Amino acid sequence: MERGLVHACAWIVKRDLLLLWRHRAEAANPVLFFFVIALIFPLSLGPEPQMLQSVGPGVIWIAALLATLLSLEAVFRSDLEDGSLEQLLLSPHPLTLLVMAKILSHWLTAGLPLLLLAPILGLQFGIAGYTLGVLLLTLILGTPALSLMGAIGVALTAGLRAAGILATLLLLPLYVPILIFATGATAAANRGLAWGPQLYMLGALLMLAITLAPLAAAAALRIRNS
Amino acid sequence: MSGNTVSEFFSMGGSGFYVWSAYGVAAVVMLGLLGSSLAWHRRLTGQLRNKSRRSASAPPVALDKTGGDWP
Amino acid sequence: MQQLLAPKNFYLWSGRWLRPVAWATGLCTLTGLYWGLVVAPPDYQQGDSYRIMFVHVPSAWMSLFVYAVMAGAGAVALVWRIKVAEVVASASAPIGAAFTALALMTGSLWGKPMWGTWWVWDARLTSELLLLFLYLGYMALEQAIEDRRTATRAAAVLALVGAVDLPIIHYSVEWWHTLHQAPTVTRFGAPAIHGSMLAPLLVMALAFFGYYVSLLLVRARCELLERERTNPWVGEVCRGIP
Amino acid sequence: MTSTLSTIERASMMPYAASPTLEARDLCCRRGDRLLLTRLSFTLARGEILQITGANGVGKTTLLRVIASLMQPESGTLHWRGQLLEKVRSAYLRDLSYVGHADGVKGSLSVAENLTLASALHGGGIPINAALQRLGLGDLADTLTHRLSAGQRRRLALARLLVNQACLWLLDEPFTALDKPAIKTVASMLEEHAARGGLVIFTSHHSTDITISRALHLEDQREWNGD
Repeated sequence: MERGLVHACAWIVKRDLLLLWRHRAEAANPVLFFFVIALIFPLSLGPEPQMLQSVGPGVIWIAALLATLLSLEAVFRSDLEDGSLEQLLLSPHPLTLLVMAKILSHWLTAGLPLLLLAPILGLQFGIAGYTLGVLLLTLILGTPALSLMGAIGVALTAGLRAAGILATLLLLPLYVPILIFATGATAAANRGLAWGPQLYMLGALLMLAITLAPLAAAAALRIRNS
Repeated sequence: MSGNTVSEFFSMGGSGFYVWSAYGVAAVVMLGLLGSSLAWHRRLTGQLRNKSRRSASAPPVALDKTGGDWP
Repeated sequence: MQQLLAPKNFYLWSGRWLRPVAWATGLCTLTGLYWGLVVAPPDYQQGDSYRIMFVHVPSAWMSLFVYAVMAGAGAVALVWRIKVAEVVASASAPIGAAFTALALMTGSLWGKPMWGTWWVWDARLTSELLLLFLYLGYMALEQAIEDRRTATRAAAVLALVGAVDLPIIHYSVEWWHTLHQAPTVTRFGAPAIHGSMLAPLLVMALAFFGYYVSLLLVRARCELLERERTNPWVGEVCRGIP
Repeated sequence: MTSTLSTIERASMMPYAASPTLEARDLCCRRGDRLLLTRLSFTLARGEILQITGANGVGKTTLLRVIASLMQPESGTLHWRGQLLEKVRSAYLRDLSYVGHADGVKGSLSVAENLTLASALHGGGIPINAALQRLGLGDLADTLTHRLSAGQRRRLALARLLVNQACLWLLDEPFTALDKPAIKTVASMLEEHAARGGLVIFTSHHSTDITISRALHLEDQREWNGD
């Protein structure tokens, strides 16, 4: 009996979550990495609350970006090594949507935890209340975009030597707009200015990423696997 | 002629250093890339010139062990 | 046009056209240089330091143009699997990177006399820097994959994603620049172009374009030889035309 | 939603829809800058088993990956049910089941979970437990796959063939790491599939006691690659 596409995607997400559950210890890595990056900045830049408050949003965003990249690289590499990526390529269901399911499962395992723990970091940097709310809004819109764009870079470099560094180099220019509008919105909120337009732009970038990124990542996987 | 003497031309109104280093950098980068590309081409043609004629145009490979010929 | 796409025909055709294009470029460069450095009057505001513009602006234009050619050729290579398009895309990358690096270096050399610092987080310079990273990413990806065809096709995907993202990058950097506007108004870019300065600029731009085309033909022929090395025509051509 | 199988096809589990034939015309495959195959043509019809033999590195796996549409041939075309492969790609993928060198199973998932995922990606065949029983993995359903031996993992990969409705089976060295009884089960599985009108292409070094209908021996090209 033909199982629908939704069933296949649901199972991909279920499988990835199951795999993560079986390796619970490893699941914490992106989050720990997130904290370590955020911790280094106050230690190196000094504890003045005024400065930390202005630097805070940028630091949290950089930490989120690097944590996403770190965990994303593993997503395709393990599938490539044990051959399940081939099965994904040869499934009759459209590869783009299967890749989107994989990206969703990555966001659930890496992006969502960062989102939930960002408030704690916010306190460390003296970001609270209104600004923290805006920061969370930017993270809600931004972290999926990070996962989506990251999937292209990781699909292109899966299995290559120093794939992580190469993927980061490829993704730097693609991540700049997301970073600029996200930190811009938070900085504006911090100074009581209007932060709406930046958030609209971030939303637009997310929509663009949702439509184009899985397509590009699927093409990249097909090419790299041939 | 903008600068009447040659030395005035090279001084470029005091910012000669920047103007000439800009043009120098441009020359170095562009001529360097051109030179390396031409060298690459020369090396390749030299390397491939003595390639022997026998190469990939081999006959079809399919041999049917069970005797039947391919349709 | 159809059989021009056959590797061997493209190799021979480009061989014939290489010298005339190179000579035209040389001529164009000499006239541009003479016109820009000697004939054009000094600028009332910047004096003679503005002459860096005749190198900076064309290389900035070419850095974007070459990226467009690279992305376009990459798209053709991806969709129709035409080997010549692959070769044009992967031959263009280093040239584009050179133009971008050149634009950045000459830009900072021009910035020093004007603002006293080597680097200014100006919107145009910043997006040029990000363009350089796009080029470096393209070339790094292409070097990392062994099989030449897969490497070029994978890099073509990156070039297309980069092409879609480039206007976004530029817009976000522009917006970011105006947000963090330094107090002094730093209006970067060519001074109000006076006729006597525009003409040499266009000639130099044409010269840079000619340089790109001739260098592209040279590098494309090399890439073609590398990729078709097992085909018989390569041996004959190398013997035929030394 | 993707176009699900028409009810007629689903109802008539066996035999498969009309005339599933695979045809290759003047296939040329390349790996790196070595041309592996030149002008290879063959036709495989319903109920036929094709064995591809040849020394290591001669291009058996590359040919299989080209047939599975994972790789593009240098030149030449593949036709499925008389139509060019590119045009009927999603239908071809529904009719195809590929077991490559890598088993394509997740070590930290249980045997049953792996197979359930496989049937979610490409289902329509017999239920999971029946497939496991057939391959003698019935009592291992809940053990984690990384605890299995290489032979058992290989059988799990081959069980994938049964959980979907593919009529064209492409197997890359299916018998590696299998013991005598396992080879026998797999061999009978292939013959049953052919008897039902399916097609099988598999690569193998050693001769097996399967009654193959076609054989294709690949010669080493031994061509000069110039450097």
